[in-house]
Amino acid sequence: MPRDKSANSEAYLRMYRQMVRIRAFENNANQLYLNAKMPGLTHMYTGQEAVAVGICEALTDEDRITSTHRGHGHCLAKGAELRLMFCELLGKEEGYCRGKGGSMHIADQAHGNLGANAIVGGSAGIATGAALSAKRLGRNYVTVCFFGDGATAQGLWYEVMNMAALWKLPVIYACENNGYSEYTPTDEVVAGSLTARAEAFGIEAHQVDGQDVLAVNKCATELAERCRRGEGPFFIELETYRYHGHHVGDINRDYYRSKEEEARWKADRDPIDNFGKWLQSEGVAAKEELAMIDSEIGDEAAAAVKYALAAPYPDAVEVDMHVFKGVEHALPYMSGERQ
Amino acid sequence: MPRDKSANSEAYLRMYRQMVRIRAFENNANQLYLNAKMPGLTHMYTGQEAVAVGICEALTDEDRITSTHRGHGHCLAKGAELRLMFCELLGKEEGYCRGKGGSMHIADQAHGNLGANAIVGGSAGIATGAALSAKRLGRNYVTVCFFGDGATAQGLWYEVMNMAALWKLPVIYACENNGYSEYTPTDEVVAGSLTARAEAFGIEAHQVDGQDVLAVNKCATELAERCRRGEGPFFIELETYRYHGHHVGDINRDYYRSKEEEARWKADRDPIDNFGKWLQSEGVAAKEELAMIDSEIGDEAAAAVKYALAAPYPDAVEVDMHVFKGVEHALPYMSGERQ
Amino acid sequence: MTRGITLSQAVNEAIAEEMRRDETVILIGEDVAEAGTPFKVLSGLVEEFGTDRVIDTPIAEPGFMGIAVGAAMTGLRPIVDLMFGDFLYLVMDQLCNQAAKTHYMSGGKLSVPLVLRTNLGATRRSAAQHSQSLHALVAHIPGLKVAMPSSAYEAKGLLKAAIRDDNPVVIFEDKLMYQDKAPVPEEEYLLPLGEAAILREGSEVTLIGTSSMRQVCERAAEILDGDGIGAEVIDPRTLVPLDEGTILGSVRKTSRAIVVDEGHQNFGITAEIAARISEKAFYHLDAPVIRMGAMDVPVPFSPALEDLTVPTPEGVAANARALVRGVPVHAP
Amino acid sequence: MTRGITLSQAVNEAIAEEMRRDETVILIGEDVAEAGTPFKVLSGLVEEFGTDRVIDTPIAEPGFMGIAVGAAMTGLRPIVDLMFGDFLYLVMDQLCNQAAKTHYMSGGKLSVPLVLRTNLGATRRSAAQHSQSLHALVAHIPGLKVAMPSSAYEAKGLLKAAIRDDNPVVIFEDKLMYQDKAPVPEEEYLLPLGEAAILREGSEVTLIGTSSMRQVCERAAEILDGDGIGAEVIDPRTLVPLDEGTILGSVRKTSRAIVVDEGHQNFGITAEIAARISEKAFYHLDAPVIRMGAMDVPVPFSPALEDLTVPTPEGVAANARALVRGVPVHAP
Ligand SMILES: Cc1ncc(C[n+]2csc(CCOP(=O)(O)OP(=O)(O)O)c2C)c(N)n1
Ligand SMILES: Cc1ncc(C[n+]2csc(CCOP(=O)(O)OP(=O)(O)O)c2C)c(N)n1
Ligand SMILES: [Mg+2]
Ligand SMILES: [Mg+2]
Repeated sequence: MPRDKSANSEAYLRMYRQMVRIRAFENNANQLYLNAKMPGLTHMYTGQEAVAVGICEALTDEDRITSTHRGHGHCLAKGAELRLMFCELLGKEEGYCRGKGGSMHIADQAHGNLGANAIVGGSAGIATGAALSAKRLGRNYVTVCFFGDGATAQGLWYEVMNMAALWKLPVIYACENNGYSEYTPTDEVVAGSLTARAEAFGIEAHQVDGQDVLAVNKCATELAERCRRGEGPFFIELETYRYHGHHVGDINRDYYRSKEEEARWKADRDPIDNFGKWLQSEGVAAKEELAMIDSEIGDEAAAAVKYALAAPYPDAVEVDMHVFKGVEHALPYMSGERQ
Repeated sequence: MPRDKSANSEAYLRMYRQMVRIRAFENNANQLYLNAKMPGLTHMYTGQEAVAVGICEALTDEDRITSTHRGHGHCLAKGAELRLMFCELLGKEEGYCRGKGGSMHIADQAHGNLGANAIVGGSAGIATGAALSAKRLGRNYVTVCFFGDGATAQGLWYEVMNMAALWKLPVIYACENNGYSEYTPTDEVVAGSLTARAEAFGIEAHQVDGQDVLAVNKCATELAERCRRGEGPFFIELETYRYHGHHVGDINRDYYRSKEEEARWKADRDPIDNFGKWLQSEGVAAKEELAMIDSEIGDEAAAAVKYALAAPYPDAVEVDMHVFKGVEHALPYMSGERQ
Repeated sequence: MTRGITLSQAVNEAIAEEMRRDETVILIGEDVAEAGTPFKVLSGLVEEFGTDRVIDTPIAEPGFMGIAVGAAMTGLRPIVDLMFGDFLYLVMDQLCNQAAKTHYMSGGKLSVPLVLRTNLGATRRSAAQHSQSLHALVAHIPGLKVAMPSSAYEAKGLLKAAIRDDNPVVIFEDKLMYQDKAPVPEEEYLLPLGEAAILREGSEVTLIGTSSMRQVCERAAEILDGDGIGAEVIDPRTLVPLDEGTILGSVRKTSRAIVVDEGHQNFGITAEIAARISEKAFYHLDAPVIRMGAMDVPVPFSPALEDLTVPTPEGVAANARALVRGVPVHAP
Repeated sequence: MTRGITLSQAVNEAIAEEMRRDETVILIGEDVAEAGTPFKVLSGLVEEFGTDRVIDTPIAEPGFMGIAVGAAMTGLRPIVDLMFGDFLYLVMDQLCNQAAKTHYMSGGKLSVPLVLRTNLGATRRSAAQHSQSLHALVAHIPGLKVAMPSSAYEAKGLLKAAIRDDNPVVIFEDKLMYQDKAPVPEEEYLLPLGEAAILREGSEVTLIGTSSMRQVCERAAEILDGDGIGAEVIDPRTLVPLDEGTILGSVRKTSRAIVVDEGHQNFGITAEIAARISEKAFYHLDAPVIRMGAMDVPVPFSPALEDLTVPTPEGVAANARALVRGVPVHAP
């Protein structure tokens, strides 16, 4: 992490902006859902912004990430544009996945996002494989695998940790422990200790306050550097919190967590509020400047929504395109029609 | 483990007998293979006898085990008869699985053996489920899950350890670390520490010399008792060695382990030899008595082989029986013929 | 006496009745207890039966599937809840290498009485990993029974039969039908596995539809009625066992058949049913058997594309019309 | 110039040639390096290409399959070695939810150029968990290509094409054929995925056999020759894509067909091929299409039982004879 405050104002403000951008995206997405303008449902990243931003600001465009069902934040933090993200969310042709992926598979592939994943824990192998490529091809990029506390229950992660450790791969497993998997508190489904699980494979493990974007960024920057020097893999457990329900329709959730708990996190540990206050107290930005950023991004998001709502759906002929690379239309191809 | 030497002579001699019985079974099985009288191939338990016997002598007939591709030893130690085992090995109707299972699925189900398994690590869930039944049904049995060092690479084990720990199930995970998985030394495929992996889930872990039948038996007896008192699950790593190749055809194995290493284990750490010497030095049995046991069991095994060779194969009509419980013949049933 | 209840209620009732009847029946899966699953199908069960019998698991499908297999081998009768049919891939080893083969490999000595409840169905805008209909995979594996309830009535009767069955049974519910109501008797009833239902009689074409495609076939039959074409509608109800007799009897009468299913068409279950008809009713057929499965593409998210991938009543009716009128139909 | 080499050598040559040609090709799996797999198919490759490119893994099929998917998305072209086809169940999620769908779900932006090499085939006395032929499972999943080499010649040509393909391709080798020799050109060649081979011409019945069942069909054709019956033998070579044209062309000529495969018959690939023939060559067929798959039971260990579960040349010939002579055949 950069040391010199004034020289780093720009970096700080970029982090602030990115967090605000994620929140604006999610607020609009939620609204689209409530207005029945979004197909299907979605999982809000609101509350966890410091994790995605703190980590992705430590990465270059060359670096790779894998993301989750709660992936809008990762996607934006890694460099995606609001407009093309809203297009994807609405199933429009201009979306990052041409409308074929939607919320759970959203990814700005050009910025190194290897995909959100609707299989909990399903990307642990993909991230580790990307790290294997880096090592084999002599490329210097790092891969970050984002996943939730609930995903630590999946055996796949243990299998790939073993290989990552044996082969010293440049991969960082970043567990966003937001205290819940769906409607279940983490301690009901996690025995023992998450950091000990990584350490048992000889993987260095860290715990970080996931609401403190600078702490996250510092840890990620150091570990990414060490990965590049061949000291990987690493594990980070980031304590964080999701403000909304598990998904947009998860409204009555008193049976698994209290309104008081939610209120406390929002009041005391909001990553954007707290970072904003710090920026002011350190003299990096005045209150008005931050308000200006907020409103600029608000406008940007509103315009992006408008754009996406008006954008066209993919044409019907696209339905059997992109099944196979190098094959225009899959259906005739699969019946043996020569290409 | 019983304390009083003389009062426990019987138990000691039973352990000795059981180890000798396993070795005799395997020597005969190997010979059947070499004489092309055994269909398929098989994995010899020779060298690891103290593990199966030390553990199974700590169990009652009510207690359950799950076994592996290297499962003859577990099966005999849990109470199976030589004759019906050879019948199974040769695909005969009288075999424990009516010839349908063979070496890799051999099990004396009536003595609590839930099956050998040809999927490495595949029985971790079954063992844990048997423990769940014990708890739910208020039964006092313990389940031991046998598996090799190589099986610790499978994610399933981590998934079920988590649940066993959360639910405090009476299951003992017994890892027979014989130094190799197939043709690969364990340290090339295991990062970190096996005991730490169990401990990370809050599971108490033990390391025992798997060539010392009394040490194994002591540990297993204590942990089984504690399981019955609700203190499970537990993990035991047992250091051991297989004398033969990975399977009967694995003859030229210098490229992965040296003849010297093999010779050293056989000379210094043979579980039967060393226990036999201890029995003599403690005055439990004279050399001649042990030799008598050896030859009795040798005769028993030879007779069992002879019996099995002469036993009939299952009738052709059996081929579609036992596909579904309660359905005599599966083929007409699957096409909708009423039962 | 019947009353209209939803498919979700039917499932809930079936489980509650069987859990009352037999103490060894347990429920196991992710968020099955207090939450009653994301689809709320199991709401209320934990209140009646407690967390000892309604067991929330971590997100570890292979793990809890394996645990269920072991539990079934040792005296429990687990009902495994697999939240989405797409997660079947994760439990295939425990289901197909272990549960399906244990009875056979043990020469009949061990058995695995368990039910795997999961779902199928697209057009929910859930994209490629939450929309698959994967019943063909398990129907192929000897040792598994496979049921496909097509309404609340079947859902309850088949599930109760499955819970009492001594073998592993996989049940696919259509997740889009959970709120659909159908008449269900007040009294207890079971539907035996392996008996197809003739839902509507007709003499010119047989429409065979599984799960929600039964409803598609019924609507197609209504459309065809308007054209003066009499369509017979059959719901196989179970794929394993498959009530071949009822299907063949109908086709031998109508001489024409269309098989409709929401799994991918290629190497899917329409192939098996069509192949059996084509072989065993060969001399009765006046026209080729037409297959209509889901399009052979991963399920796309965009509504503009997703809706193209699933058979519709109009499509079925159009194919039936062509068949009856003797117009050559070569692709669905 | 051709010479006779074993299927095992053919696979080894294909991999060696492609690894020389393209530095991004890597091999990954259990005991693939020094041991060269239990079947010794890969012997010598680690000596030439080193452990950086011939990578031994722990026994973690889901894990190394997932790693291969990620590696394929980022510039490598992994050849995954899955020691037994029975372990497919373990990798289904990474193969079918991830590899098969990535290109589509990303709107064509990401791709997964990998080959999964595995095997099939019973009668090796390896019992139910080491003898399965599970190609039907993956053939059903859009986004995967599936190849079934039937001799050393196909094994080499199809594997080379698969390695160069930009999509996930699953190849099933028959583990009982590794030592079987066939003529293979000295010169480099590739066999395009999606082209069936007509191995023998005949006018009275078409025998379609995949993998080793091609040999069974060829031997059946010889038997039939003795009866004066001319059988045409077709090897589809790949299931996805399936060269429908060649198959239909033959059946339109012979008017009769038998489809033979070593996967379980029920809901297996004989159903798809038979259903397509029955539908698309309907007006040309003189008799029902007969399907002969492996028996629908878990593979038994005992030789006395196992040998009953797989189609034989005599069985194929008997069915063909009945077809040609117009004797009704209702079951294989
Ligand atoms: C393999 C699999 N099992 C279950 C689900 C259903 N599911 C979606 S999100 C989720 C909870 C994930 O919890 P966590 O990993 O902590 O991530 P969070 O939602 O808290 O971000 C579950 C169970 C799934 N998508 N994939
Ligand atoms: C899932 C699976 N992967 C691979 C194999 C092939 N295989 C059989 S035994 C074995 C090695 C097992 O090693 P370990 O667990 O240490 O047991 P050991 O053979 O040493 O007793 C392997 C890789 C298998 N049977 N199942
Ligand atoms: Mg969480
Ligand atoms: Mg070992």
